[in-house]
Amino acid sequence: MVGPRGARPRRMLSRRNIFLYGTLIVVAVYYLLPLYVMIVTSVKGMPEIRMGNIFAPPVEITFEPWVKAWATACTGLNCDGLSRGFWNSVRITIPSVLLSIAIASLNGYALAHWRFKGANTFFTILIVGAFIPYQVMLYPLVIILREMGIYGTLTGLVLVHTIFGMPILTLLFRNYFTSVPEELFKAARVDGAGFWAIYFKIMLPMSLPIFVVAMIIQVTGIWNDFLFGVVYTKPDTYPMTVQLNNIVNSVQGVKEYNVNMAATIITGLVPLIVYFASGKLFVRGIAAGAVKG
Amino acid sequence: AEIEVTHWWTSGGEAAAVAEFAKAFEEKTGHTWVDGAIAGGGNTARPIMVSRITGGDPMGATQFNHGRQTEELIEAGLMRDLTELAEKEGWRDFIRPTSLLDSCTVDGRIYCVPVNIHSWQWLWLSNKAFEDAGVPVPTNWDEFVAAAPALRAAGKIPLALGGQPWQSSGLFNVLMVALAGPDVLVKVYGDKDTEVAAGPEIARVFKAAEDAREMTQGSNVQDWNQATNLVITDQAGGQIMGDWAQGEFQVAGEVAGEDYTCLPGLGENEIISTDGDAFYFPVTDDPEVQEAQLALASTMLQPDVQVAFNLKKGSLPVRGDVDLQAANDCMRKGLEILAEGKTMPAVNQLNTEDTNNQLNDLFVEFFNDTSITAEEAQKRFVDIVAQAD
Amino acid sequence: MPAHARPNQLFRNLSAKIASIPMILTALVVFVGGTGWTIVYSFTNSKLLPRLNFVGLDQYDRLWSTSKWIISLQNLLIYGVCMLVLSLVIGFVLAALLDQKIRFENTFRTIFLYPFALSFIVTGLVWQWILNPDFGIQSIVRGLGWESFNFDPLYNADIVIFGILIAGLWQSSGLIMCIMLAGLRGIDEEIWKAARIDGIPTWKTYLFIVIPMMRPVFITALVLISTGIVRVYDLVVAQTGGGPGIASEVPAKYVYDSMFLAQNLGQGFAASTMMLLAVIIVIVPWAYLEFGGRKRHG
Amino acid sequence: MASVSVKNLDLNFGDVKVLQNLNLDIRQGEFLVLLGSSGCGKSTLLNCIAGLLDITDGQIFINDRNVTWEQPKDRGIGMVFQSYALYPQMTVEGNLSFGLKNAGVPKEEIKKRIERAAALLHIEPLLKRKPAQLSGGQRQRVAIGRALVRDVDVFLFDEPLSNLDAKLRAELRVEIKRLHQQLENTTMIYVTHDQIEAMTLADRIAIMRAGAIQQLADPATIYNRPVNKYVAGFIGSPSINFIDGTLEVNSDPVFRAGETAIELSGYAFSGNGPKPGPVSFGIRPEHIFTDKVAADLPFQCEVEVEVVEPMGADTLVWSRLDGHELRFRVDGQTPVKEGERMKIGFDPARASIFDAETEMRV
Amino acid sequence: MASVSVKNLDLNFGDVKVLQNLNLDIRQGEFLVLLGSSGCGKSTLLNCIAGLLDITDGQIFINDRNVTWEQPKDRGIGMVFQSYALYPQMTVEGNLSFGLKNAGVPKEEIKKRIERAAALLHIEPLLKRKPAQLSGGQRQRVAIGRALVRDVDVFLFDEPLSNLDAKLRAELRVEIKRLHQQLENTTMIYVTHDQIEAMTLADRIAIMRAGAIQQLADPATIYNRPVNKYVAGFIGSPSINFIDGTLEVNSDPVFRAGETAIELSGYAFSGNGPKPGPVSFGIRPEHIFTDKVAADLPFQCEVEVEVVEPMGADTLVWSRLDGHELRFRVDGQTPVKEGERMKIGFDPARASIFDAETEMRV
Ligand SMILES: Nc1ncnc2c1ncn2[C@@H]1O[C@H](COP(=O)(O)OP(=O)(O)OP(=O)(O)O)[C@@H](O)[C@H]1O
Ligand SMILES: Nc1ncnc2c1ncn2[C@@H]1O[C@H](COP(=O)(O)OP(=O)(O)OP(=O)(O)O)[C@@H](O)[C@H]1O
Ligand SMILES: [Mg+2]
Ligand SMILES: [Mg+2]
Repeated sequence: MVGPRGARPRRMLSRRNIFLYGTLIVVAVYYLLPLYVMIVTSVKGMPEIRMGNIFAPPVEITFEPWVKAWATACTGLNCDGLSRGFWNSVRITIPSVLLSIAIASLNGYALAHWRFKGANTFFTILIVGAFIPYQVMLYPLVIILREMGIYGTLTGLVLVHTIFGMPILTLLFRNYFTSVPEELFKAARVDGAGFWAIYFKIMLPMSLPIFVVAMIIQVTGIWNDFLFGVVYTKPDTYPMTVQLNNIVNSVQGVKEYNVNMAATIITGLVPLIVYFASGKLFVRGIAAGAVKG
Repeated sequence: AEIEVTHWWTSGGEAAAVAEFAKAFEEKTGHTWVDGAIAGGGNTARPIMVSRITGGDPMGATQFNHGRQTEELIEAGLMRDLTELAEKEGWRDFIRPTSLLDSCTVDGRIYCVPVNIHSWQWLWLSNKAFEDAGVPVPTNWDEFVAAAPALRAAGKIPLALGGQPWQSSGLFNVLMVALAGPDVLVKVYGDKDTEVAAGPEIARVFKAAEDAREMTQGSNVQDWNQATNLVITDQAGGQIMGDWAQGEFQVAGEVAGEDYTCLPGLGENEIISTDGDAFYFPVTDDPEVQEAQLALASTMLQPDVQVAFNLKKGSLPVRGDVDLQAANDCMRKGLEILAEGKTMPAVNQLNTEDTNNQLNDLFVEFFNDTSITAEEAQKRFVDIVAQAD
Repeated sequence: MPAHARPNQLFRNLSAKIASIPMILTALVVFVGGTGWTIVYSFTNSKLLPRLNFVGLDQYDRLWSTSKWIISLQNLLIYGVCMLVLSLVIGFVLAALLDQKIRFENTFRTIFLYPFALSFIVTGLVWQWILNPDFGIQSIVRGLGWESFNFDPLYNADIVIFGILIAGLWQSSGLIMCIMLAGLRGIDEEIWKAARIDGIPTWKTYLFIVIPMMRPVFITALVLISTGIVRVYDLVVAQTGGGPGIASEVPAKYVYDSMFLAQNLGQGFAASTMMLLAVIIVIVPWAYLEFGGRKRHG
Repeated sequence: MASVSVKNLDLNFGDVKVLQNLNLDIRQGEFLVLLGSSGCGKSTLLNCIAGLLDITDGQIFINDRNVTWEQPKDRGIGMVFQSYALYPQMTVEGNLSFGLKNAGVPKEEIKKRIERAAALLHIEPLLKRKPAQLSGGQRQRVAIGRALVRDVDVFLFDEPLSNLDAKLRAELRVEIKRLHQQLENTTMIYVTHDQIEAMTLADRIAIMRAGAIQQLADPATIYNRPVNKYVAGFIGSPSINFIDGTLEVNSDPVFRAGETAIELSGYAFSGNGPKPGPVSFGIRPEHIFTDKVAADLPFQCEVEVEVVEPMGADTLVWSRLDGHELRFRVDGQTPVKEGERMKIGFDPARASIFDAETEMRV
Repeated sequence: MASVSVKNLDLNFGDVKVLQNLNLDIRQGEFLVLLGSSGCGKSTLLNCIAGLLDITDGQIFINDRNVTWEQPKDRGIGMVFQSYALYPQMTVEGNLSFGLKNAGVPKEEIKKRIERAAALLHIEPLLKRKPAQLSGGQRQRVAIGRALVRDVDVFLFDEPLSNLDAKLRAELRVEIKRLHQQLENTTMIYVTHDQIEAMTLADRIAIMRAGAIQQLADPATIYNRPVNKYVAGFIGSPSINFIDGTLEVNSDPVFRAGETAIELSGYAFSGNGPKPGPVSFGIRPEHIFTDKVAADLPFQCEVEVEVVEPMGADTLVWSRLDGHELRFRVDGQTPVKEGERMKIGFDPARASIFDAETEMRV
């Protein structure tokens, strides 16, 4: 018989494909534009920047701004750039991320599988709490921390991050754990596992993706935090973002845009690395956490 | 001991100046200065400092604009009483004008160390800009206004103004002093005299502000020193800014009188307002820090330190008995005016921050929104004055 | 056979309760406590330090007669509505495009998501720069010969809020896209097939079938976006500082300014109480329905 | 000796009363099947016995010990779930040993028990695999093994086979039966809604409906003498034929529906004998015979074939008797055509008659 | 007239060849059932016919029109899915009318068609409800209705009943059968892995395995004369008994397994007649009889009862013949005990014999 046979022919340049990829590429340009500007600017010299076109590729590539941003940019008397705050940031971020995730995941787990009377009320309060601007809580928290005697310590800062990470993370974990089949949980109870054993031996190993998601959200949030880092610590433990703020906001004559951009990229590098390293898991995990509502 | 000092002096001249303090302090006393600079100006830094102090984990010393900002902290007993030291060293004898010390005094006790005098009352002009426009460098406000169209025609912004709210209200206050006189300002802000505020003198100032608003169109910058930079690079004719702007000219290698001109009191009413910075020392129970605090307070007022600091900062020393050989043209002008005793209190000393903030909001809106008439703005101005305490 | 009495309920699932202590404490002490504290002090004339010096509704009177507050609310409304709608639309459209079994999906997804990893300080700075009429997009386009081109959202009081919106969208829509994508992947393949057999055009399938099915996903996205909206502060500060004039003020910034710049805590607390009140009116009934009800699975 | 006994059990979810005043006694070593339509509360009852749900009122005893408020692990039960509920990240061995480790059983003992269970269930070669690498049937066996190693007295099965395909289901059914025979004193409670499973496995069947037990008896009784119309209709596939009509008691009782009259002389009436009134007459398709066999039976008639459903071994014929649908089974080899008229017959003694109003057996 | 015809169809998912050179011709009005184990490619084939998958090679004709490249909606097909795939937020009416509205059918016509479909499926009272408010069976009916209103010539069903419980399944099965009778010229292609469904519904059954059709024939042929061992084992529940042994062809062919010898004089050998060699002898449980009936049959022997599975109407007995498992069915009323010895018999003519190597019928 005659007539069409085999796969329907597809043209690479079909209307659908042009529309599809066209749109995606246009949007991608919008998303990449700032990154391009940042990178290009960070390797230009100041005279070149002053000449005007921020989109023009650098005529002469210099890594001076990067060195300056990392090692020699001054704030006040300290001329050691971002490097000064890097380890502080690491020291703040690691325990904050770990503790906030540990607590939020436990909350989510308890809310999903071990409901007790009133648990939902607390959770609702938490969700409403997610809408409160951080600044409003600044003073009450200062008082709470002062009364607890941990104001100005790393512990205090970790606690603050834990508290403010709690609403969203708890929501995320709760939704994720709710999607874990209830029978699994029942089977473990019959097997004699209690609250903690089920959490550590059953739930934890099953939920790595959502932990990665939580980690990304928290690493990004905490690493980029400026307000708490500066309010609840001291100069010798200031995180990198304080330095970044100082570099960006200390104008000496003309703004040194190249240094600013370099500093910006350097500061964003850590969350970006964490993000790229776990990008795939991120998408998968969010699915599990978010879709169930 | 190590003593943590917080401040928001992070721009070029400022950082150099504060380095003088640190150097002198460390050399003379053997204590260590831990620098706690927070960029972004007082508005970013102040809440952080206050939180630290109220949170019970204070720094050893901290910069504040002296004035009413710290009243409550002092009343709450969070600031260290320096009266003993002051009496021992005889601060009242050499600090000039004495009003500086007064604003550090609450109930007869002294709580801060004034370190410099900054006057708001300056107009900075770019000689080259006027040359390019083909008009002579003006010598007073009216000439400046008259020269504006020529500057425009030459593609320059007549008057540079940054977007930060305090710059707008500062500009207005300077206009008020220049055109209505310091007494009017004291009446309005000090006595909260609404009649004066609603009166014709202030109305004239608002009219002038309208002119100024016209002249500022086109300066798309945010920070004050970016605005100054417009003057330095001759893109703008002038800027009304405190004498801290001088530091920027210096860093840029410009010479007073040659490259730029300064007009105290806008050339209308030569006067120095005694704004300035002061250091406070929060109460601490660490005896080593306590000792270092006194040492620092004392160091800051020593003549050589004052000279070194103020030269870098572009401000005037708080002692009348120091020799400022190295001072440039503009600074000398300031010193002369100061020596003549033509001083007036700073707005900060008269208004609470709340009132200042309301004024900031009013004027930043006024200077950015050409649809607000001088009359409307004055009406709102009167309301703020009426509410102020 | 003996009948046993029901044991004390307090000690059932004790571990779960112990593990929830941080949550309970946070909810009660920080959120309820902090909020209550804030509300109480909003009736005082606290300045730099909180003091119990009651002045009734004075702070509220002043709040509602301040043009900065009114403008803040207007801005929040505009920003909020646009942000909400555009985030959902852009997030969904991008997700739908990525869901077409396209090539390089991973690359595109990464591109759309990376801004999420940058802080607002950075976002604000870069966009401030790109939108600067003197050397950003406007100058480029003019440089190309189109002299009358005008694009200076950050310096035009009428549209400055949209300038902020551009940056806000840039930063957060990627995350929404990811959530939507995950939601789309969760839709039963057979629904798509059924729609194709019924001859329903793709756009109609999305609009009338798929989107209504993704309600939970939209809710999660909604919570994320709206918390971001209510708290928007850093972005405004980094991009415009509230300017030009006070054209881009937002409530969170009003609160911050009142509390820390004006050193008028009472005013700041009154403003935040108003914000909270609005949030509670909208959120609590919804949250109760959404989370307070019976566990929906099993 | 009662192995499991449930006394006056109530269970509410909020306002919804799922179980109401339920009583159940199960002997040691008995195989009890809970049968009922979806949502009738079977899983709920099982969960109550296991201690996975907090009951609202009543008591539960296991081996004469009141366990009403005990933790699941202390009740001496093992449970197998419909969805297997294997721990996905552990190997089969890990799955089997998890409960024992929690209970602090010594290592060697664990090893011994796993070996025994693995041998019993033929899963020795799978011990190192993870659940994802197993087929459905293997998974279910592991799930059973997990309950097995715990050496418990009571096994609870919640639809353990319903996720499997027909063939596998048949195989595992036999295995469970064997298991029960080998573990002599082990009580098993088994939830299903597959009747074949229920009939083949159970010592006794409990038919549940809306949270209450309708009938609790051995499979033959349930099949032959259902206590009410619901049970009769629920049990048997293809399901029982019902003919609505009246019971007349003149000398001998007679069932009459329209033209048709069926003499009930051989029927064993329950309770106080027959009472006249409207009734439903139920006769199972497999008790209706055709042709030669029919000729010997007490009741005979002729019907028209409406639909023919060949099912391999048998063929199901749909017809009508006095307007009521009547299905019956003929041998798969018999040629039957739609439209054809057939002679059928049955023995009313094998029927079940229910009061039209109370729906109880008369 | 061929209603659907598939020619040399290939379908690959990337490197995986799912369908290979598949040919299939379906007459107009025929009811074809695709039967096969999970993953054998049934759904894939259906999707290819529907145009939901782009085929790799080959052609598809519907009503003699080459539709290989046509859009699904233009092929004149309706499809019903396993998961119903109803639009959850629309009412039943909305579900039924959505496709028609899109096709621009006039309002009145839509109304008429919906009424007709609703009447046919008895869903008139449900029209205003949403899918969530329907029971499983009702949902499935709506799904069928959605295909029905489109007035198409070919219906594709992908396991439409497998999510339902046994009773409902039986009911809907009959309804689908009736529907097919009512819509005379409508071709139906029906995927399932439930054998009862296949046997009762099909005009012809296609048994698939690994992307290829093993046998395509009417149900009786498939049941009685499976072409290979796979088909024989796949069809029938309980499944066929296999006894491995050798075929000896001296004068009359004889099957021998250990001690047992079965004479095959009545067996209809396929092709060129019997060839000696190793074979598998398959006999269905329902073709094995006991006691009196057995006495008349060509082959008889005695076995020991190992397991007894009462299944209500019948009882399944497990025993052994020469070491091979042998199941057979007895009447449910017959008392059988484990351990008892029974006499059984069957007619080898009803058996199926397969070559041990090629597994093809001999
Ligand atoms: N957590 C719950 N909250 C409210 N009602 C519930 C809950 N769990 C179950 N139910 C209701 O209790 C009834 C009994 O449910 P159960 O799971 O015991 O049924 P089942 O007999 O096991 O059914 P199936 O055969 O479908 O498994 C159902 O009507 C169900 O809707
Ligand atoms: N998108 C896909 N990509 C790769 N392989 C696939 C895809 N879809 C199906 N397959 C494979 O194709 C084979 C046939 O799948 P299909 O869904 O047709 O099976 P089926 O016969 O319908 O099985 P079931 O009875 O389980 O529905 C399976 O082995 C499956 O793994
Ligand atoms: Mg159940
Ligand atoms: Mg399939």
